[in-house]
Amino acid sequence: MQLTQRSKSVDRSPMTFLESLYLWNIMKGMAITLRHLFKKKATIQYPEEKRPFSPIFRGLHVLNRDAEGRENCTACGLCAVACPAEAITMEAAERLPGEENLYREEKYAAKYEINMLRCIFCGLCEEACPKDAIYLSQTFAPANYGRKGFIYGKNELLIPHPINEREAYLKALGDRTPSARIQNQPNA
Amino acid sequence: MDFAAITLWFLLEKVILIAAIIGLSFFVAMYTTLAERKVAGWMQDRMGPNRAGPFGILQPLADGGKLFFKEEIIPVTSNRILFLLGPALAMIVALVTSTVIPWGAPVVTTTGTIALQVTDVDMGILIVFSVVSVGVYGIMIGGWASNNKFSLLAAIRGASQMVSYELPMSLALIAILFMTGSLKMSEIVLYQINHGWNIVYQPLGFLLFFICALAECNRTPFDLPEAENELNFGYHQEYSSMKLGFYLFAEYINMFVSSAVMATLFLGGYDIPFVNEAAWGLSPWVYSLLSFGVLMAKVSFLLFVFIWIRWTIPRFRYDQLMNLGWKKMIPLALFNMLLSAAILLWLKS
Amino acid sequence: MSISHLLFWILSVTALFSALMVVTSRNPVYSVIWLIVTFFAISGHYILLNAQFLAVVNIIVYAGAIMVLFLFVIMLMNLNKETEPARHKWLQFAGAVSGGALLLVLVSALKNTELKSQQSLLVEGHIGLIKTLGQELFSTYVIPFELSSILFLSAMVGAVLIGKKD
Amino acid sequence: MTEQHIKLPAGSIEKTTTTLNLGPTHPATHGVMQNILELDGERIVSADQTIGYIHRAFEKIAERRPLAQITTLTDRLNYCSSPLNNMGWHMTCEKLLGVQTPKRVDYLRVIVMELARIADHLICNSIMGVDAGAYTGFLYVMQFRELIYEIYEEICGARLTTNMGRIGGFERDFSPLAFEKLEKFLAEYPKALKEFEDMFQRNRIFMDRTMGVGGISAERALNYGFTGPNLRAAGVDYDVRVQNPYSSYQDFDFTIPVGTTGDCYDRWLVREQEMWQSLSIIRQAYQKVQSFKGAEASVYHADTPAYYLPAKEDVYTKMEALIYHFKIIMGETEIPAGEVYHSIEAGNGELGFYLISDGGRAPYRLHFRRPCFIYYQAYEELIKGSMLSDAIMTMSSLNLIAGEMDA
Amino acid sequence: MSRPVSYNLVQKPLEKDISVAPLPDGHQGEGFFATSLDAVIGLARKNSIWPLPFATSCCGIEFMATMGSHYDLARFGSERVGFSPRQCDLLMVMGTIAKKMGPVVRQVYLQMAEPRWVIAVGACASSGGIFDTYSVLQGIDQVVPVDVYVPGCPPRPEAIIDGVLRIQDLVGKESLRRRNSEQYKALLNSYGIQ
Amino acid sequence: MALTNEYIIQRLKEKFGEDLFTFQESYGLLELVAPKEMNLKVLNFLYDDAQLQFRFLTDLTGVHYPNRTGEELAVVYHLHNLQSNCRIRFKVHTSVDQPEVFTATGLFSGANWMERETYDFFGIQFVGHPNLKRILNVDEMDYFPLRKEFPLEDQTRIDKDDEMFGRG
Repeated sequence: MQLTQRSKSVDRSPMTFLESLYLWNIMKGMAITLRHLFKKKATIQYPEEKRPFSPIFRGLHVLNRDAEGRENCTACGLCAVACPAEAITMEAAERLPGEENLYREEKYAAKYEINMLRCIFCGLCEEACPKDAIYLSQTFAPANYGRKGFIYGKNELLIPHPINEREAYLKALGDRTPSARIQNQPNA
Repeated sequence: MDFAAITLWFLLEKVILIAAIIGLSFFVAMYTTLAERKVAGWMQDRMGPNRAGPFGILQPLADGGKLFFKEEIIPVTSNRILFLLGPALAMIVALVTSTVIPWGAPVVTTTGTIALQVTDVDMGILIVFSVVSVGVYGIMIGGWASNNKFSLLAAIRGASQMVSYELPMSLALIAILFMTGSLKMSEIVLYQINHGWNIVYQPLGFLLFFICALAECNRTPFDLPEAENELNFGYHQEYSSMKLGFYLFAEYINMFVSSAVMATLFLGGYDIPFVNEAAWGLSPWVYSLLSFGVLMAKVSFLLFVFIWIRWTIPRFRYDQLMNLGWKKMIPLALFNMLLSAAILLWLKS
Repeated sequence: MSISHLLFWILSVTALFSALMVVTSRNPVYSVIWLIVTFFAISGHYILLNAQFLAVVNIIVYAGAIMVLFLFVIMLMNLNKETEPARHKWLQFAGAVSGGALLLVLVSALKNTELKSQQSLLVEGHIGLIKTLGQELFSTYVIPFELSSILFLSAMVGAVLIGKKD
Repeated sequence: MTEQHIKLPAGSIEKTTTTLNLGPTHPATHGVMQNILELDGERIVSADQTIGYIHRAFEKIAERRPLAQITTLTDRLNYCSSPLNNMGWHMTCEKLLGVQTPKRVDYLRVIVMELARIADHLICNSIMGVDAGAYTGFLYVMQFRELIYEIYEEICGARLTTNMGRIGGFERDFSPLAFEKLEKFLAEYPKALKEFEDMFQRNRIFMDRTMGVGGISAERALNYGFTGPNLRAAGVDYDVRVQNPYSSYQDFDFTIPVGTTGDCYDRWLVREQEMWQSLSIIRQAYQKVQSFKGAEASVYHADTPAYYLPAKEDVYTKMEALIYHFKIIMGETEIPAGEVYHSIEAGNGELGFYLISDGGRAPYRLHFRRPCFIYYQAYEELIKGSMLSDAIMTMSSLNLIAGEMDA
Repeated sequence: MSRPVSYNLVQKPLEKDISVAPLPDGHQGEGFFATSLDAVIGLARKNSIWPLPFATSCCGIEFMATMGSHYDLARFGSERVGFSPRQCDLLMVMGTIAKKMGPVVRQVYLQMAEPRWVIAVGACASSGGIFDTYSVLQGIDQVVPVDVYVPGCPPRPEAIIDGVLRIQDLVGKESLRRRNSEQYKALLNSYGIQ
Repeated sequence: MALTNEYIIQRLKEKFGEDLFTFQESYGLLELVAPKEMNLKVLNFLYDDAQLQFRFLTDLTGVHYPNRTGEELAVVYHLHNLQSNCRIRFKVHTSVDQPEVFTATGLFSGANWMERETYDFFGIQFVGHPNLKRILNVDEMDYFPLRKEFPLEDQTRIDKDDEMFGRG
């Protein structure tokens, strides 16, 4: 049945005599494999060598702090609503006087848990956040032995304090120049 | 048979030789598994095993160690005795074949001659064939005893395939026998040392023999009894632990032995090509060792070709395999045989 | 007792025992395997008689090809203990009688043969070797040889024809 | 084999058939599906397919999720070509919502979709090689699928389940590195594909294995509802991209490869040719993308504030943007009631989205027309009377994706 | 929308895994031979883990990438993937396991020869992921004991390799007697496996 | 020859009378609703008619409207005339108490599984179907999961907190 003017038959010519002898095309195939025997190998030896991930790679989450090290999250819950896997759980709390150096706004997340085993790393929470608080990072989630090992609480999610934990913060920051993408990443 | 010549020294020599050959077979088989994985890796632009020891050279030991300590499962529905007999037969048959192959030039010393060959019987090559023809039982019995339909299908495929391809194999061989005039392996090698390698005179015969050897060893494109994507490892599907190891090992030993047979029959055996080594005046031991090395080099090359083919081409379908065997290989082998006979007669007259 | 004697007795016992097992095994696959053992034992006898060619051909043809087909058929027919119908008593009886009759005939035929003191009579002979055998076949016995080959050919053609019918 | 597995036809003791259970974990059933084959020797007498081993209730989930979250479901339909499904879903939403996409978005989508098509066909064809027993060709082309994944990663941050794009466009513009990798792909892939073809296409063993195997006539194929490469292999040049162009496919020049007999070899050839066509489409699209100048050259989404999330900087600073942001995330946007059917040419054929909206936060009903599901029912007809090995080749040449089949 | 940091470098401690059974009292002094045999066999086993890819959906496609040239699981001696449960050491469940499929997973697990390990790759196999529905099993640990979970949907090949490395750690440390221990039997019994 | 929606409506009215159908057009796609007893006749006509030739069944599915008493369940066919590239949507409604609709398997082989799926999801009985049993779900299932009254969630899940903001 011809429906359009664009169709073109595929080349299904019968076997030539040479082809019907098996050997010629087998030799051709073997020549290809032999060529590959001496080619440079494509393998990245993972635990030792690491492949640079894209700067927008969607890996483990981080909770952001502002420049003074205060937590950005106000526990508005948009990320939890946006999460298709329903993996985010949080409890909101009011900021008490004297905690202004800890939390940026009057409300904060007393508990913020992501179940990494449920999470599908779709990045919708990152998009949903109106407070510059939750981001995904270039670290992929590591394997673990038990299910509890995947409940990431605030301890694991918050980025290092930019002033008090300067060294860790710089390390987490990574080299963000484009040329650094070519080099290997620090240990995840 | 004359048993009077059997002395203690003779026995000792043969026992050492047999032990050496079995050890060699195991060693080569082990490292062929590694070579297969490495070569496959390289051909596929990847590294292959490289974590177990430097360059992964301990990989076969790791596999063996693991298999040895794995649980043995004998399915309740299977036939226990036959289930055990299958891998044992496969292994024994694979090992026995190597008895008649001359592994190197005989060591000629002043006190006597030590042949690097377990037995040099008149029917040398026929012994190989008789053992090979029995080799199919390992697959058949194992596959049947597993009481699994995939295994049974594989067993039937394997049996008919191996029986079918024995015929062109022997026909291809007969052409060689026309030329050498002897069934003795040692004489075939000597003939080639004097007259040049058989592959030069019998290229078609070598090709046929090689294809049949692929089929007899169940290697791609004839790996229908295993056919992991159809029959899911076929006849050894139900086997675990060392019984599986026996089957896997037997396949590699078969490859090794058939490479050695091909090297002996067609590639001049332990003959060192292009040179007249007799003129070097080497000590007999060194010379024998050298000739053994040459044979091993030829065997390694053939093993590489086995592996190379496996990782290049797809496998046949069952009926196509039979078609190829009966309708193409046998007539070709017959033609080759008759042609060789005619040429030989013409040359002699 | 020389090695030859020892080997002879071992092989004889093996052959007889495995032949008995062929008959008595309930599982037909076992029977086939015992039959193969029998063939090997008989091949051993051939070797003792210095008939290497016969020994090897016995294994190639009987153990390697014919028994494979037997096993093949048995596997496909799925003959098991459970599916095998119980034999009638009188059938067993008839079997025993006919077997006994055959034994009787064999014994009476062999009774008058002169037993040599040496079992391995042909040790020194070379009739079993490939060269002599070939010469005999293609000179003295050339007509029977060719006749039998024609017989085989016609059998093959017949088999193909029967197979084609389906 | 025990007795119960053998059925004896009445009056005959010579013919026995064996029941062989292929799957659900058989190596050739990529994904999970079950075939209960009735075999006579190695010939197939009849087959009975069971599916549903990874039924995940997509259509029920979709009734609870706002439109944006459904993208994550479409990712997991035909996971070999997630972006295709993503784009199809977004286009369905755009049709419902009446959103017009700019040309540059269309062309970027075409690039992504054709890359996905290549990835899909490439898996199918190379897996066919694997099922025929040749593993190596598979690994050669898989390296280029890896490159496609790297491009995806540059575009959206994920490799396989991309969750790519939004209603109206993409979440961000393509990075220069993405284009760089695309160029690399365009430069290197043709060589590898040629090499792959050399290994199989005229190899007699492969031709014998596939020619005349699993064939179907055009008429039967249409009656079974075949679409995509499998229908085209049977000789019908039905291609949604040409029949009902979407995403500006009318701007591209390409041909529709068709076969004649609908057998495995034809399917293989059609997929192979489609990859070449896709490559040419990507080249054209990339040229068109490069030809945009000035402000147009950085357009990556439609201007629909009601449905497209505002930029983050605006959310942090502007009240209006924040309100839109909340509305879209909470699913409070105005969605018209209505019924939409939109279909795209996915890797396996016509992937249709039948969306019924009652104006609520989530679709009232969403039905996926999954091509795999529809054509797998023809499997019995395709393999009847052929051999066991043929059944396996046929299965892999149909490119059955369990995730799509079972939804 | 640029991210504040590139990496989340917090090392979450590995949870004590369920499969390392402590030695019962009185078995402390094993002697040099037994412990070194354990070590040698552990080393052999860990370098020869033959996986059974129980791939049902997306994660199976990433497993292909893991087997492929770029990541090459073969480096760890694991390229002999087998679909015969008898021959494999590691059951890799990849992809959604529907309730219809649950008994099949269990059956495959039962057919495997000891010692056997299970790795749940991806969100669906580990916990059901986004498919919190009537037809999907919420984690395969409801039917078989799982040794290692790999998160991600699907996990990157790096993450799958990371999971295999965790399994290797486990395998290397395992005592030869563990599979006969009371704890292990109790674990199996809790799944109704005798 | 291009088929227009008006022409299709006209042809159908000629054949089946003025008021058998209700017509509607949404997003350019003609939608017709007919009584459920007529579904096969209409499909047959659409298939056989020399002008219409809707010979490709694109899709078949069901919808559940719990609030429409007497016609709770709908069966939706998407038909395609490939030659003139025209699609239509055809619907029949049936009550949930007696969900019986004639099968289209005689006309389209492809309808077989689609009808089984619809049965599996909604419990619509296709009269005359050769093999009407569940296809995606387990045979033991005793309800029809896509009907609106049945829950989506697996009841065993414990690790989520549904208190959260209007989801679920």
